[in-house]
Amino acid sequence: MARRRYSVFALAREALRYHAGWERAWNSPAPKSRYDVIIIGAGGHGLATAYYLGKNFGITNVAVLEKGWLGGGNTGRNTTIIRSNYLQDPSAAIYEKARSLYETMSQDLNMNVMFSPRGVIMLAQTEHEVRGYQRTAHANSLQGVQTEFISPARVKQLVPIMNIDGPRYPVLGGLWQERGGTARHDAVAWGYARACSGMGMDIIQQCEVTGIRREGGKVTGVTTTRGDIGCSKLGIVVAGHSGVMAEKAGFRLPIESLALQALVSEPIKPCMDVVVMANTVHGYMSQSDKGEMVIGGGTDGFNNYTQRGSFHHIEETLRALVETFPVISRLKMLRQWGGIVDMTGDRSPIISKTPLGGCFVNCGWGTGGFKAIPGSGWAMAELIAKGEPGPLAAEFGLNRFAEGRFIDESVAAGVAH
Amino acid sequence: MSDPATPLNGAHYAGYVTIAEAAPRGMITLRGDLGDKGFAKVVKAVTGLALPGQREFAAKGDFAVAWMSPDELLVLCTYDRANAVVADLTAQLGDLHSLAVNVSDARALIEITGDDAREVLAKLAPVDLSPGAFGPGQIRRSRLAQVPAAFWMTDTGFQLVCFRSVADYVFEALSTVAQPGSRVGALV
Amino acid sequence: MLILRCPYCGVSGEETEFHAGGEAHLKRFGPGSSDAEFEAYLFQRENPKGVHFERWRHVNGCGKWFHAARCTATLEVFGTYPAQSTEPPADLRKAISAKRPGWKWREFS
Amino acid sequence: MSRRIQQGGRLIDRAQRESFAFNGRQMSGFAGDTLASALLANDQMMMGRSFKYHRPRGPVASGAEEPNALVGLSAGARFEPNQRTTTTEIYTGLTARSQNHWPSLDYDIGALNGFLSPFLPAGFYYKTFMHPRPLWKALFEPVIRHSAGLGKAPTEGDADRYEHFYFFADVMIVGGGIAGLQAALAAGRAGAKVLLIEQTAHWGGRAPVDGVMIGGKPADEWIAATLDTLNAMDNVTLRSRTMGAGVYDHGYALAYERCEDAVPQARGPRHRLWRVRAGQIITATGAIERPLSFPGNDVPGVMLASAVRDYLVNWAVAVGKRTVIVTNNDDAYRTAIALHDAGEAVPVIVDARPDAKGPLPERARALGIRIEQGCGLSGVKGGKRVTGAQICRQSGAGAVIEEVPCDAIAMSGGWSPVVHLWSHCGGKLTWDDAQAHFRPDPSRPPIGHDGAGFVIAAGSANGEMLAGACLQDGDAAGKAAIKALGLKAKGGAIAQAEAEGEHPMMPVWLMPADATPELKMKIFLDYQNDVKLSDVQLAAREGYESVEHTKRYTTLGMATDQGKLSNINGLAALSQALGADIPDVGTTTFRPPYTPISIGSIAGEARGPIFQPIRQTPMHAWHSENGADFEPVGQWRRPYCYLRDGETRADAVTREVRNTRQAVGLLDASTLGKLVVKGPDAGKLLDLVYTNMMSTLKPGNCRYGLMCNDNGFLIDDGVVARIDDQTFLCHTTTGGAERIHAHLEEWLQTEWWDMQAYVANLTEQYAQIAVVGPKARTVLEKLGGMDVGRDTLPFMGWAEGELAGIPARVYRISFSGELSFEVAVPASRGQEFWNKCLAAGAEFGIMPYGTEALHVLRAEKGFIMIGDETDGTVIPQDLGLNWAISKKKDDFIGKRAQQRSHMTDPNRWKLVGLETLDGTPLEDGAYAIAEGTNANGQRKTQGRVTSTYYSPTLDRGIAMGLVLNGPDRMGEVLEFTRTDRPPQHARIVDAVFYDKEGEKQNV
Repeated sequence: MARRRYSVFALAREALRYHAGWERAWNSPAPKSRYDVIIIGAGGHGLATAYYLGKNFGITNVAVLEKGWLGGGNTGRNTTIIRSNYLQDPSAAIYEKARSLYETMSQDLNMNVMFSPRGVIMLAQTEHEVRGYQRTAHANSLQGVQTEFISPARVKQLVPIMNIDGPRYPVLGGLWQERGGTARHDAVAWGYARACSGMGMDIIQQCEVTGIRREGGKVTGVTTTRGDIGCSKLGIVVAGHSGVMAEKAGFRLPIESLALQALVSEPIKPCMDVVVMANTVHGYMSQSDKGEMVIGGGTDGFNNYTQRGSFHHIEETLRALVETFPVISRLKMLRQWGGIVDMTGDRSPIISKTPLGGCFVNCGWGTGGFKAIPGSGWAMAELIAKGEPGPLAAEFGLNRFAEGRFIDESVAAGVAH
Repeated sequence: MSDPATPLNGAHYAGYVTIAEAAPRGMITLRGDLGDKGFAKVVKAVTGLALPGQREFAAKGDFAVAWMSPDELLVLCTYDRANAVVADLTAQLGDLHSLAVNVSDARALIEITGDDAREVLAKLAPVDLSPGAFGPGQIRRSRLAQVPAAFWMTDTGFQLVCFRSVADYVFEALSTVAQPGSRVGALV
Repeated sequence: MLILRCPYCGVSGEETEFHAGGEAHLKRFGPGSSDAEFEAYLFQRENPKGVHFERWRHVNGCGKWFHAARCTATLEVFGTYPAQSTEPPADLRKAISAKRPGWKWREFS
Repeated sequence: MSRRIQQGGRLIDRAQRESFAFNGRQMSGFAGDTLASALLANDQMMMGRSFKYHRPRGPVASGAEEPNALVGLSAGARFEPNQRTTTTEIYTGLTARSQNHWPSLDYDIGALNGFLSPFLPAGFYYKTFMHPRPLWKALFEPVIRHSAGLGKAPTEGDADRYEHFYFFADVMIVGGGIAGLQAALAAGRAGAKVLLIEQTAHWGGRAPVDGVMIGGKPADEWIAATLDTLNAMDNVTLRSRTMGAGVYDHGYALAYERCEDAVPQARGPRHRLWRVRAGQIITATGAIERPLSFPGNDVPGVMLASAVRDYLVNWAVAVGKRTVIVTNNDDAYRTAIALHDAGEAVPVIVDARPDAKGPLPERARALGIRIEQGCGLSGVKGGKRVTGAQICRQSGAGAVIEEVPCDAIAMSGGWSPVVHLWSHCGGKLTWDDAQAHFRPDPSRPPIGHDGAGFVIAAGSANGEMLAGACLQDGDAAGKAAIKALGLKAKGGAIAQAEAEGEHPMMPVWLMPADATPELKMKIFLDYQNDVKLSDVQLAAREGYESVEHTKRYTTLGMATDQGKLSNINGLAALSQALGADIPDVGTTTFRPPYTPISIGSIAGEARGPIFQPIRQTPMHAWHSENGADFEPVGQWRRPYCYLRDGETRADAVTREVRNTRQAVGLLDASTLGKLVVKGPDAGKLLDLVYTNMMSTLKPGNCRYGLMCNDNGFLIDDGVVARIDDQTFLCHTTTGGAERIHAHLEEWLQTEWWDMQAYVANLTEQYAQIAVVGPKARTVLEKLGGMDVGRDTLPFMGWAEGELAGIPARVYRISFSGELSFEVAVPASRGQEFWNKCLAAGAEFGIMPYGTEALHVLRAEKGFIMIGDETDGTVIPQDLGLNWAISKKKDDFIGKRAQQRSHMTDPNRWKLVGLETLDGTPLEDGAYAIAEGTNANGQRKTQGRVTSTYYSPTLDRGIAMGLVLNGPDRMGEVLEFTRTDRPPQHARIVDAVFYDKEGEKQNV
């Protein structure tokens, strides 16, 4: 069951026989009648949860159910930014855990996910933002997150194409995380899927969960378009559709589903080496290895499951970026798309037990899900394995909303992209 | 009293249409129950104009009255009389629950004139400005580029009101899209 | 880019004239309510994939708040009505039932 | 060689020469040429290099679908990378450079990748470059990045401008071919408001090129006549050079008009982005021919048969001297016949079908053109240009039967309707077996705001491949749109079109059918991204079975043409590899835009000075003329300080603070929100929105109030003045004016709609000027007109009257701790009053101060600032503001929230003053360090700095902060973080640093 390793030597060997010898990256079995653990959702978070269940807790009798194709949700639709320069302790902890796991992910999974620690700058363009990011830098220094507040000159040096004395919002500095960056989003899902398969787990695509079976307040399994499947523990990891799945499980979540948009330009030769986020003007941009400028837009204000956002958000974002990076004005938008993100009451995620015994939920990552994938999976696996949250997940329980104990990142003048 | 300092100091731009600050005008926000007979009477008595219907703009002599919302009118009068008209309205409305305030200085009044005035406005406002869809006697509150604005038609084009603090922005935005060589020619 | 009709000024305007205000017909719980009631009021949301009742304000217009019944799966707008109402008008609910038989939304369905 | 021929060329004007430069070489063409046709006329076949292997590439198409022939246009502030030569109209002075090669187009080092291609299959990079770890960022990634990318990045801002245009139509028709024109006729006649757009500069689409006869006359005549008819209709708007870029929800569509691309020196906008709102949208966007998948199908000179025909008929350019045709359908014979009629050599037509005997093949035979049936190509001779075609049996493994010398190959794999716009907003497709393509499924259209479909496909975009049927279908579409709009369709004849019928095509997804693995590695599916048939098969083998997986794994269809040529062929290859039917494998999603559109056009007019509104107070001009160093506060610009010669910002702030404390200062406070609330229930409303009691406030008096949201957090504060029994004037923060106005309206309209209270925002009606300092009263008294004495106008009182002849309302309130008057005058008199204050105050040393001095002054007094002491997580209780929270009220917004366990937790951090031991200021945002670490290994904290300043008055650093049990720990010394330096020690003290008794503001 173990997968043959990927390496330059394997490539050379296969080149001599027209690459006829490559095996499947992941298996595609029919569902068994029951599993110890079922994870609903084969996106990055779901697959990572399964992976760490196996790797950290030796739980491998696991099925990951996916209604469409693995990695086909937000994992394949985001702008691939990875950073952990968050203000609040619980956020910084889980995002930094994720970031550090990204550092070695290619080697851990034996699949090159192209983690590129090229550095992330969050621009400060008002006095208020300067103070906000200085605060974050102080917090990060105590959280073990390597960040620094840098001068406009340093910003310009890192991003020569940036107009730092824009007439409207001159750049007053930036919060710089040198080990932040990007990764190849699809490869993250594929790598986890391949590794899970390697541990004997079943990844079952085209298998939609239509109901959640319960008995005496405990979960007993799921009904799916490919039949009933039993389980003793269930993890719901279906960003964008968390509310819908929660309803099937008989509880409600403090979540609304909104469309978030992104776009890429046509590919050009390298002109920007770092990731830039400009929150005052709501735009962020990086350049993919392929050469496309990858640009993130804003979320709509209304509930939406169509994966189509409203065009004026694209317009606002590009307006801001043309002002910040005048050279992109004559580039062309190649492709725009949308995804459905779930937003919680405090815009921070939920990794929590639920009113239903044996059922755990991981959702609410809003616009910040991709960067969290390994940390989220790590914490969710611990929650499922032990039945109680570990330190990474402790603060992200559902109970915080009743207690008024919020984890609010917006306070640092930052948006959680 | 000295001439009031207007937001744009009488700015004027001649593109393929003309953008210009209008002469100062008295403007009054009048809130109350538009369904109430007494309210209508007072408006008539003070302005000589009947209560406008939904999204209507009516003018007569020095006065104009515009329908802003189900419980709000914009009353226009000569600039110098605004406070007097407010006092008059307030007095006549008496106990009737209502609010009349002078907002003349809180607003900028801009004129867009020329054959292509419609299409210049249509470059910034998400409104159907074709002759069949919008005409004299109507007022439309909407978005002009990035700020709220309201406009109505005159014999020569449009008058537009926006907040005083963004007068420069609105004037510049209109002038930018009114530059020579920018004619669309699709709203005739 | 939605089109919505403001029931107050009669304008059918594009989305950018309006501001979305989230789920409609929430009952406010104040002092004296239980933690559960209060949490539900502030945070628990229907968030259905289907018929949704929501609040909008005609912010670049007459400034009035109103309610819309909209399908979150197709973005079809079934109708709009004044915000001064504690539940969707009967005729609108009937119209929705004709288009979405068996729709459910809180106690109104 | 390719060249211009003597006769023909329906789109060029031989009378008007245009000269341009390609890679520095001067060339010339005719008005009406595209850059591609002009280059071909100059025998410049090779126009670019491919993305991955840097293979030589020439144009394969003649329009928007072109993947290969991309160039960098113009230079400097007008440079544009990746522009298609096939859609670029030439003009004198145009300069173009080919891309993605070094050192030159002909000799490119990157072409080495080609030789390595066996080692670089799809996704090779996922399988290697993993060790040693640091090398990915240091070496592998930079190498990959530099060999990837296409055109160069622009190096300057954009010299051109752009604009938007809102347009409303009953019917928007995309595509000016005969179907679109006929649809416009039908809709126009019925009186609907019609917008018809065409992406090229010419109307009529393919019909004229295909030699279609309409109503017995050449198509061009019918097109001209139809345009006249449409132009005569007031209700119809025609727009060429305007592309339907995207279809969005509720009938919203983007039309991308290229106004000045052809004449870049003109004054107008370069592009105009139409934001169309249409009741019904008809997509008459035509169809795109598919390449055939045979070895060597990417060599320059291999072209779509329709493109070869276009270049010949439209631009009088013969792509080759000897053109071999390879096809699986009848349409390609039109190209053979057209070439033959133009006197060009067509050595052979290679038809994959066992027998070709439709009317078109028969005509070709009659003309004596050789036809090889049941055959295909197993190879193409030549590197940078076709030199020969190798014929084989289609059914076999590719053994070469014959090699035919030629310099061009025209291929046709059948046609695919352009379904992009139909699909953008959720329209579904259905597979047409006979024509082997996806076409719109009319039963599953995009759904509009009313739940009904709002897009109708017409003509070949709807799978109708013959001219006659296109006209019929266009008419039907126009009438269907009319019906959907509830209008009445009018009659009007539909012209009949004659064109030879076509016999069925034969789907050919692989040529030859049993091609060896070696051959498959020479068959290109996606030309720009160098995706080969073998790559798709590899993806399938490795389990990337979803079409989305294959696309992402191989990058098929992800190039700048977005798979217009490659999608169906790739999909077919995938379904063959999976042994599944094409419709079961499904298509990838079509995303806007149809072809790439300039980012500048999306940004529109909003750049430079009008990028965003800059809100200005009535004294804004004076500030900028008097040294104001502005800071953005929301959309406002406020003077941070007023710089004098040689002063630093810090110097200026110190001077302004000292002067205000010692003499008198002047502050432009106009940005503060001013909301009037009037009505019988005004007091009741304010009691609910403020935490403290406002209904008990006496007319003539002022009271400081706090506002929370229903989640309990502090959102705004300000002074409320009671004007009369029923009227209050509420001051908000600068950022609060609109927000709090909306907040009040929201509660009034949606929760307490039975309350009788009206709110109006008077913020901009007044200029508000604070006269602050020991000499403040003296200055006002000098202005004269009102008694501002301590007894007639006591602290926290207000009065109305005239100052210096200007109507004024004077509030005796202080945010600085000094004797202070805030004077509101009509905005139109603000500058006048400001000037009079300066004049009157001159002898007392009056000077203006900015926001930073304002902050320091308030901090010295321990006053909180929304946005500094609050950040959305702070409740009034944290700030020791319990005195401003009424205990008497059963309810106010936020009261219930503040009873939750975490809000009543005694261990919440509370506001205190902080005094560093060494006197230097604490750093902004510094945290107070506690012992030990938490479960996640993070250092524990026990507080943080919320405001920190150098106090000129006390000549030391002062700060406020939130500290665990702070108020009970007075005198304790805490450690605060410092950037790159050891922690700084500060003592917990009372937050009021100056004039604790508050005597000064009371004088």
